[in-house]
Amino acid sequence: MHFIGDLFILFGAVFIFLGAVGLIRMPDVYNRIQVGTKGVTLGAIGILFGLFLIHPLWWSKLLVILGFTLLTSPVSSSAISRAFYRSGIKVWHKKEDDIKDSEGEVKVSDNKEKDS
Amino acid sequence: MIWVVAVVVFIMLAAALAVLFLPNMIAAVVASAVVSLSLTVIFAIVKAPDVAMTEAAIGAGLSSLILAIGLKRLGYWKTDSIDKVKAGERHD
Amino acid sequence: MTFIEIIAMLLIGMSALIGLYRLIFGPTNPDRIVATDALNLIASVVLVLLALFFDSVLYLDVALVYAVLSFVGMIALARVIESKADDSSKEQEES
Amino acid sequence: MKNSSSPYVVTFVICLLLWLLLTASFAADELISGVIISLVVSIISAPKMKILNGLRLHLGFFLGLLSYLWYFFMALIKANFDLAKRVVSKDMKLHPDVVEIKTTMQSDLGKLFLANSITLTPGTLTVDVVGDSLLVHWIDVPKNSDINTSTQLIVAKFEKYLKGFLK
Repeated sequence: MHFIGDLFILFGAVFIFLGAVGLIRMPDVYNRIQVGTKGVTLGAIGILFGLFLIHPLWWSKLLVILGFTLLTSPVSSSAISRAFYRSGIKVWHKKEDDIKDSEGEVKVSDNKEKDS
Repeated sequence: MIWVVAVVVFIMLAAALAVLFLPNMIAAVVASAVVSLSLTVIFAIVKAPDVAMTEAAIGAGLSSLILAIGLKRLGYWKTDSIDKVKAGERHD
Repeated sequence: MTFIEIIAMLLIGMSALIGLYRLIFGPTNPDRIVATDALNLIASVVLVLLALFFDSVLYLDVALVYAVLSFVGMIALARVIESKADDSSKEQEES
Repeated sequence: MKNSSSPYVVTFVICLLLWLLLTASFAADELISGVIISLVVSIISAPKMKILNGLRLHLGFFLGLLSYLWYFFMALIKANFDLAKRVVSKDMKLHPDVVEIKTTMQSDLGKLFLANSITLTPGTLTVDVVGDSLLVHWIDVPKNSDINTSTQLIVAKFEKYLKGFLK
């Protein structure tokens, strides 16, 4: 049982690491928020579940931490992104797209872009 | 365990230097939050969970809150660079 | 502290260093705020793992308090950034 | 269940549940002090908890909650594998844009849960909530999409599960 818990902890750590790598590689603030929030949240869930498998008697506090993480992490990232959006930070677009303006409405280009 | 302490101390020192050298006020507040974060982890590593809990409450919650309210009162809340905000001049 | 846990701690430490890189050399200031938001969650995960290493349930309380209060701090910061034109116009009317 | 007394009951139950989970013991003195403290807290704070009016209190509440949680975890794990593929691959296949979608959830609590679910599922991030419409930053917008197709793609499944226990 200890070994399975260790495997879950390793799973969570790998996803935290992937989230951090995405924090480096993504080109835009909003993409970075997405990758960071998702990766780190699933990593935290994996680590908490692995700790539950190792020490089953701690389930109540682990459940409280899990609930708070699931409730607060998307709320805080969404609040931050809303603050950025309202203070006028533009969304990044790829060079060959001709999507110029995005004031809350869908404008998707029709042209055939070069797919690499 | 000594390597964990080394990494956390490195993060703390780098964030503390960043507080000094960052040009924007909001970035400095954020970096000071990282300083108190690593201080919490260090207190937990040296087996003082009560001190770590106090540091978490003061450093992560109260000091960020008070510094943020102070930034709002002073008018330094803009996420752009500080050279737009000259001293004594509010911007619209 | 088994071998797998040491590897997991190493991965988390590396991701914390990557977050530190974003915090210091981030090209714009919103990147720094995002990096701090990720670092807060990573720190509470590290506190949970310390509870495993020391075999004591007390450290979970520290992780819980840290998770809750870092959320409060980030929300306060977001509200301050968001308070834009209406606040400055109000203050100008007052002065 | 009456409308006027239900926020008190819900707040009391949530506070008592949190107390029980944090103390993790059923000793008599701790139980009594927990009941007293959560009574005081619910009497003080229940009139301000307007957000709890969105709960749909009926018999299938826990069944709806559990099925929603199961679907949510599956979506979260799928989102993370999608993210991992995107991060590791060389070109990240990014066509990001902000799209607007409509929701049919009426209460604030329903919108909160819907926004949280959108934030943690593949490639989407809730940016703003204005009335009935949500602004969503989508990491890979498909071509020729308008408001109806994006609504179908993003929120339709979640709303079906959320309607089980929220208004």
